[in-house]
Amino acid sequence: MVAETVTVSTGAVSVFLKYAWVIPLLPFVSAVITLFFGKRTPGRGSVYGIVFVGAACAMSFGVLWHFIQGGGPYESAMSWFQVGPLHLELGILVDGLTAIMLVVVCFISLMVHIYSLGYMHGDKRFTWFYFVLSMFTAAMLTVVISNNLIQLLIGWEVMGICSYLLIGHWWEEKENSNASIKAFITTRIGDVPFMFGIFALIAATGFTTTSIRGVTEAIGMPGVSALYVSMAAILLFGGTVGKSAQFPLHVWLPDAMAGPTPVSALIHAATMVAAGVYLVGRLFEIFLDASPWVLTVVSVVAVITMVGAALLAIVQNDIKRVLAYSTLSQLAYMVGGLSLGAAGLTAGFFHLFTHAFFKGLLFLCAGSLIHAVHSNNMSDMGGLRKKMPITFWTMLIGSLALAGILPFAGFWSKDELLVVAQETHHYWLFAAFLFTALLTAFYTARMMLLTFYGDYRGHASPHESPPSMSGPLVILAGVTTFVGLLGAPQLGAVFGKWVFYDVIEAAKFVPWIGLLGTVLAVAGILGGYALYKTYREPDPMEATLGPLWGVFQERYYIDAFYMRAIVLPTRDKLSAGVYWFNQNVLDGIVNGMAALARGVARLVIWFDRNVIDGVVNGLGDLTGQAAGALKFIQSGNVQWYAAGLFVGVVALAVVFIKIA
Amino acid sequence: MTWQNSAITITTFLPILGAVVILFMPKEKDKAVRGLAIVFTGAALVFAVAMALGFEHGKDGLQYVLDVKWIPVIGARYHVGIDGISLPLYVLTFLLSFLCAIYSWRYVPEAGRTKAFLALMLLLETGMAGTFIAFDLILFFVFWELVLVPMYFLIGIWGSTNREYASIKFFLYTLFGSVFMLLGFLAMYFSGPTVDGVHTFDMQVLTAFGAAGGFSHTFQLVVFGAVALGFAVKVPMWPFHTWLPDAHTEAPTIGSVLLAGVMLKMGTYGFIRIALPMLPEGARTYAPWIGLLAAIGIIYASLACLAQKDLKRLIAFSSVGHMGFVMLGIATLTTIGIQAAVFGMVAHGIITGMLFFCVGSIYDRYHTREIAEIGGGLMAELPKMGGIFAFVAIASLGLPGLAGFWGEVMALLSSFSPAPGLNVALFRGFMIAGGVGTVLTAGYFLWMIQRVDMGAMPERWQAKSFRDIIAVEWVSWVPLLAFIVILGLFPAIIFNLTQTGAQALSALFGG
Amino acid sequence: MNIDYHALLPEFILSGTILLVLIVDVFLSARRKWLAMPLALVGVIATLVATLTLIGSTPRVAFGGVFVLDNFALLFQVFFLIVAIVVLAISLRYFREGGFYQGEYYFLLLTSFLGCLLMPASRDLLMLFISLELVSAPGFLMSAFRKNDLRSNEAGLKFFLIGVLSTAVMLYGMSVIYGLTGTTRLEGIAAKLAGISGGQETMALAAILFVVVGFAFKVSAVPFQFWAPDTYEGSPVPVAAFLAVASSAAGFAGLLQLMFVAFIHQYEFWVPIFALLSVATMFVGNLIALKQTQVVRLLAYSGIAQAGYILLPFALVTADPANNHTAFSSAVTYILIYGVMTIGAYAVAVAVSRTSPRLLIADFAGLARRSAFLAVAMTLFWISLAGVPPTGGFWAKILIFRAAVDRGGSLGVWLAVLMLVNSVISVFYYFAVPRQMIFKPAADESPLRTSWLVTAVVGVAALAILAIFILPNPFARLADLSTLIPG
Amino acid sequence: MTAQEYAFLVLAMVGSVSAVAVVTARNVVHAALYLVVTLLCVGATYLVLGAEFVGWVQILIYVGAIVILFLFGLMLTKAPIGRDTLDNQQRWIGAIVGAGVFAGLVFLIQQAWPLQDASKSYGSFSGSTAVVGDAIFRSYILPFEAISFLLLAALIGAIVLARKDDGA
Amino acid sequence: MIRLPFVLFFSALLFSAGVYGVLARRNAIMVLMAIELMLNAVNVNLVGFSAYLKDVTGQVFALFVIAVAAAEVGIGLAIVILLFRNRQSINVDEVSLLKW
Repeated sequence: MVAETVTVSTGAVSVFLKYAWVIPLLPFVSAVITLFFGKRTPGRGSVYGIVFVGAACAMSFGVLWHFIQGGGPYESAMSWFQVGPLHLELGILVDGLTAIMLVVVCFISLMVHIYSLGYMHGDKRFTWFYFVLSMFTAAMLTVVISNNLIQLLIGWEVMGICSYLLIGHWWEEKENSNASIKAFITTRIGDVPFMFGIFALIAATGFTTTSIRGVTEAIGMPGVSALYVSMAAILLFGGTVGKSAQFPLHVWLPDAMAGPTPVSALIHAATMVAAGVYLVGRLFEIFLDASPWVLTVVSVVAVITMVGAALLAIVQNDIKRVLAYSTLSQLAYMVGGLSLGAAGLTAGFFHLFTHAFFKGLLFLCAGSLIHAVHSNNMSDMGGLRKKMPITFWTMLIGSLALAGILPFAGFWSKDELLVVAQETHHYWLFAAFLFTALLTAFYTARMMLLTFYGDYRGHASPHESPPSMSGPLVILAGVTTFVGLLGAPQLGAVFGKWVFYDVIEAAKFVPWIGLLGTVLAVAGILGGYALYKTYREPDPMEATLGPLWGVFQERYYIDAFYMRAIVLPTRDKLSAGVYWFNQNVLDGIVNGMAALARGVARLVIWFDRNVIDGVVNGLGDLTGQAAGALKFIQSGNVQWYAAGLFVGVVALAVVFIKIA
Repeated sequence: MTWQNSAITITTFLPILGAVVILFMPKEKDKAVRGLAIVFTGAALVFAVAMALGFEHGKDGLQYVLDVKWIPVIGARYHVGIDGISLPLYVLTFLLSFLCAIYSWRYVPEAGRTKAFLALMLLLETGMAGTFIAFDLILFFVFWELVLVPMYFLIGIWGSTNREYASIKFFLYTLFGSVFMLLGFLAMYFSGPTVDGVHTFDMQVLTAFGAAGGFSHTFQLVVFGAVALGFAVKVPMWPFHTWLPDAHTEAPTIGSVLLAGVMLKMGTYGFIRIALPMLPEGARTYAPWIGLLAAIGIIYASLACLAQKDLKRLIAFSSVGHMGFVMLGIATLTTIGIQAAVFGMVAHGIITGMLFFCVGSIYDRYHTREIAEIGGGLMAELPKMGGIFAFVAIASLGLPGLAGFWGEVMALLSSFSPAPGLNVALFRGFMIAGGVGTVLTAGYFLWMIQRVDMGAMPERWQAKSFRDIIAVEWVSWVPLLAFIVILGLFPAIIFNLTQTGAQALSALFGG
Repeated sequence: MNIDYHALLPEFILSGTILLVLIVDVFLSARRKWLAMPLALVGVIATLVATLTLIGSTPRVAFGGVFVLDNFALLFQVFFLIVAIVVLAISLRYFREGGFYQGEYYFLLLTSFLGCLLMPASRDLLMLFISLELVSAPGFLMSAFRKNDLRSNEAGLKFFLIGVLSTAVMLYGMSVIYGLTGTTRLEGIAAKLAGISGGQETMALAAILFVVVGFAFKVSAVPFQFWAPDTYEGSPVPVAAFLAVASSAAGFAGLLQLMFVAFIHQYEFWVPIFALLSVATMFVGNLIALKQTQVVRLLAYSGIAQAGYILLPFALVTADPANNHTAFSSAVTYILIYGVMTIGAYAVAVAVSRTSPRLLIADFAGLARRSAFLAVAMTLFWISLAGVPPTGGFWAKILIFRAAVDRGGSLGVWLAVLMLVNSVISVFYYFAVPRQMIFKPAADESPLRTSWLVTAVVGVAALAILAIFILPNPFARLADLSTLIPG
Repeated sequence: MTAQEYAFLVLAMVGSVSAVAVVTARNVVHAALYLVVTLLCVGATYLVLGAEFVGWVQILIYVGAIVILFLFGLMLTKAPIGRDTLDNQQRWIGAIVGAGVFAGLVFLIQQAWPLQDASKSYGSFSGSTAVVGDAIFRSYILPFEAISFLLLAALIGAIVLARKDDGA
Repeated sequence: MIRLPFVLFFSALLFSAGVYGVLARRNAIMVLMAIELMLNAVNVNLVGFSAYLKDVTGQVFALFVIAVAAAEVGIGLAIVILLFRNRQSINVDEVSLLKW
């Protein structure tokens, strides 16, 4: 492989950027080492992950620093191999967006690596867990940093398989392995159109390059029809729908909670699910070049998901599922943000950024709770405020962030989204944002009240988690508290300077929107408080919602529908049918042929016995001589041979002499 | 006789020599016999690798050529050579055979008679290798047929319960196909050019002639049909695949490995080496149909896999699907497609070969292949075995970064826009079918892993306390596992080889 | 007049041997009768040597063209003598243990071979007729040689009656030919028939047909094949081998000369006939063979089918000598190769017949365990008969196939295709026996002991089959040289 | 029409009639005797045609030897009497085929050598013993040798087969 | 002066009679006789032609045919007698142990 290098950069290139390609490599190396030597090292290999990811984290901060100083983007690649005309590269493309993602991924991943020390302590497959964790981090970083689509696709799929492995980490239980398969297949369904989208882009370049820059340029060409671009965009969006669990492929995420909680925090809250959003941002050009209806479709999907999921979050008893549905709707928030067009990019990513931290935090808190009470169900919790103070306070911060209360992270990002929506006149999206904000605040309050207030309803004896776990909680809580300020207009919204689409949008603060958002959030919280200040069986929502309760419990029957209408028929009926066809029709034909050959043989013999001799037998009977008849029921009669001989001659003679 | 012109001959026929030597060994010297098999296959592999190292990349045309009179009466020659397209398959043949020999050090089927078993295996090796380096149609055909007989016996003698039916079916079906193939060859021979007065079977001559449009249109249609049928049965393309599941299910592990690993490639190789270049117009006319069959095959096979209760049969069907991707790539008649096809062949050879090894070893422990009877928990009790099995299965479902990915994705990419003159919409349809196929493939493999690897091992087995992977298995598997990763990360290894050849070929179709 | 004795030396030596065997036999005690075989063997080998001395000195003409020794004749003579050696080899044990009239048997066998020697060199109707009779008559007797076995008697009777009958028909034809042309020399006939026309032509055509009958019987072509299966099954196995190989080859030798020399100008008339004969023969042979349960009978039908293949080149004749040359040599090659593989198969049958005289296919079950060598060799022969590589049979088929396609025209192609179809059909039954031998367990696993003579024969034949596959060229070349038509 | 021709025709008539009788007679011995007549007539026609040597050989060999052989054989096999035992049930087919063959031949002959065409007739030609012998020894010595072997083989073989042996 | 066609007609009749005999007779010996008739027909032809062509070859041929005929009869009878000894009948339509 000749390492010819393409470099595009504006302004000074810091050493961190030059060596940014090391960032994804580090966790990969740690993964390899963990796999082969992990078991034999003290601490069963966790150390490698922490160290290497830590290093990667440091580097990514270095990268971010470059942009904080207002540095420009940087791209470099080396050719990997060539197929026909198509050059494939291994390369990196680093700009503000990338930098942000790098930081998020590395940081959260590091937190989770550390947190898992405690959470996964004594697990049967501890080392394996760390291996996959590192592998996932490497894959995710590849996706983030890659400068071309194929490399991105590879990372994309590897993430998928890692998620599969982690969800099914405790595969002794059938539900877990089921969940893992569900997750993989569902996302894969999204990946297929995504792959085709990539093909479309590559094809647009005449099968010459796969680099993102190359394809965006090619798409920009006048020759390419709007429809083509739109189709490509929609196909690509399929990937997002799958990975970011948007309607209608959202079904896997709640089940994915079967995995260990740190995994849920990292993969199913902070990073992988955000990759779908990141993808849209990365290829935003395509979406903007496409006809408007594409973004409309996107926004519709977003709206459905955000409201639908938020509603489901209200009725969950399993704390992780509450968070899972919340994640769905928050992701939809981001997607919705992007669907607002150029202006929405910054806002959307800001929400991605903040959400990664507070949702990661919330999940880790939930984990710590579960760790303590050995149950996911909030009905087994309650009154933990005293027993687990650290968890309580950190989770409170996370929750306020989620609910969008000043000054915590969530407030700023939500507010920015609302502003953009309002300014770009996407009023119904604006409405959806607001409604979701209300719901969010409500279920967050519900969650907090059910877990920390009232009195303890569980059986285990809960206690505060070990420092390895509480440590990350505190750190994240801290971050959550202040990170929002990066986007605070009053402070110049620096975030917008790092992540923007061609022009830096000055984030504005519109007081009445800010106020409206806060009011709704508070309203939600109060509503929650009103209903849940004292624990009640059954859940008061059940009465409030009436029939809807059942519908929500059944997730709008969507999962059931998929299972009954698609999965089972394909897996059991259709496959059986095909196999039947194979065995009885196709194979039947083959065996039939053989049978036919044998049959013909039998026929010839039958002919010999019954026509040649049989004629005679018949005549023998005619002559009415029983004896004679018997005599003739014999083949091998030499005189028949003789007769045959003459008939043969005469026949030949007549026929051919006539011809001649 | 220099290394340049004798290398192929030596390498290819070394195994036969081994077979002879083994036949003269006394029965009792069982271990010695197995040793010899390893030695000979190993030596052959070394030679093959040496050739691969000496191979000049990017240089079009054949290398290591030897072209001498063989049967002047009919103008057949002993013309052997190797180019970028045959080299990977050639080496693959020797690699797999070598690993099989090693595997046999420990595992020889119940039927016993190690001598005969290994001798036949060596004979098979030569036959398979020969097909990839023959550049004379008759020579090609001879090697092609040479493969039939030993495989017939391998299945028929060392197979499992239903072996007889399977072996006969395999033999007759393939023979049936090759009759048409031979017809096609002879047709080309007779209407092809004459070299100093005599018609010729020389593949290069015929290729040049065919490329220059030497054969009439109708002729091409008819002959391509005949030849393609012959190859299609071998591949096997839907709906000519029904011999495969039976053959695989009944064959001994070694048999399955070589069958899936190399023999199926003979068919696809035939398409690339003979059908397409010699009969371009025929190819262009039939391409959509081939594509269609391939697409059907992909979906059909993966659905059939979902219905399988027998582990080995499941993998056999999965082969049909994977070869469907290969054929799809070929059907696009583009450089990318053809390169994808070759890559797919090699990858499938390694991965599916490995899968059959796994199943063989699992069977060796459980003495059943019924998924339901195995009942899961493999990974719990035999973590290494289970892990490797899962890994290979995942590789087989085309996970990026592993060997299985490139063949599949490139084939689909190429079918996004096939060679000029082919119906784009149609091929995109095939592409979509392929995409659906990948999902289903993932489906049945993960389901298989769930049912075999995961969960808890049933009581009745735990009593048995199986041993996890043993040394012999490690030795014979590690190379394959390594290649699964290496090819995944450095696909250039194959793609660089096939580049020139594929470009030359697709040039015929303006691709 | 001076006679070319060198040319006739082989015949003389063989005749001498024949008489010697006869006389010596009288003086041998019953236990020593078998010594007649080595004696005969020596004689045959001597004859072979004598024949080989003639190589390169051809062609030699004797008796004003009645007897011509050219490469064609020489090739067949050598072939027949080798076959003779083989048949003798496989006969010894069989006849010694079977309680036969050994002396007389060897005497008859050699006499028959004498006829075989004369056949390819006969270039005169009369001579052909005598050679044919000399081949057949002892055959009639030998096939009835298992005197106390009704089947054998029957075999003799059927063979005899049909034989004589067809001879009569042939003779009638010959007489008419003579009447029309006034000569019995083949070239002379050809010359005369070239210019024949009108009613006489019609007569000539009929006559040709009659003559063909005589030989069609000998090579057991449909519809004159009736006798073959019964006779083969009924007669002693070595005799069956002789009939299947030598006697039918002799028939072909005669037929080749008649058709390609004497009646060549009438090809437009007889080509379609042969096409029909060939196709019918293939199909009948192959299809009926599918149902056989007795090996020799199976071999008989396979022999019929093979005859069909050999008849195919006759149907390829055109006005173009080059083409006829190809056809001719393809036929010759096929005959030779067919001889090798068939004789091998019969040798194995002889070996097996010691333990199971009925020679049902079932009797071959588990042979692989009883004698791996025999099983492998037999498999090889069957594969070869089926025309599957890696065996000589493959080339035999390919050459004929090539000739057919070379001829071009719909006829050639159609014949080629039909031949292929038949080859495929034949695979079904050709693999019946290997299947038994290899996959089925034997009734008794007791190892099968064979006489070293048989073993040697089998081994040589097997090697030959493989050798031919690898280097078919010499064979084809031989056939090429020994043609009656200028290439 | 010449005397010769009349003689020939008469002989032919007789010969033909008895020939038919041979294949239709109910009694085996009668059939054999009819055969004698036929053969004699044939021999006689040879003489009329001027083939003396062949004629005499015919009369001697056939009538002298072959027929005796036949009768001998009949005795040995206790020749049965009566149509049912002599003829089989596909007689009628035989009749059809025989008639067909005859018709066909006559037609062909008539085509080839039309009876009306007077040129199709002979001068006298003598196949005297000398001439024939000379012909044989000029060019047919080899078949002559061959036939001697044939006869020898027939003799020996016949003895072997026909003789009653004690289970040898 | 004998016209050739007469000779040929005569032989044709003998021949056909023989054919009928071969097909219609059950008794092996009778069949043999019929065959003899056919052979004689051949000889008549040969002699007739030889006279017509004024060429002796035909007669020589005829002689050989006679000799062969003699041999055939000998062989035939031997087989018949053998058969008769093993099964007390020589009816050719009863010899049929050998079937497909």
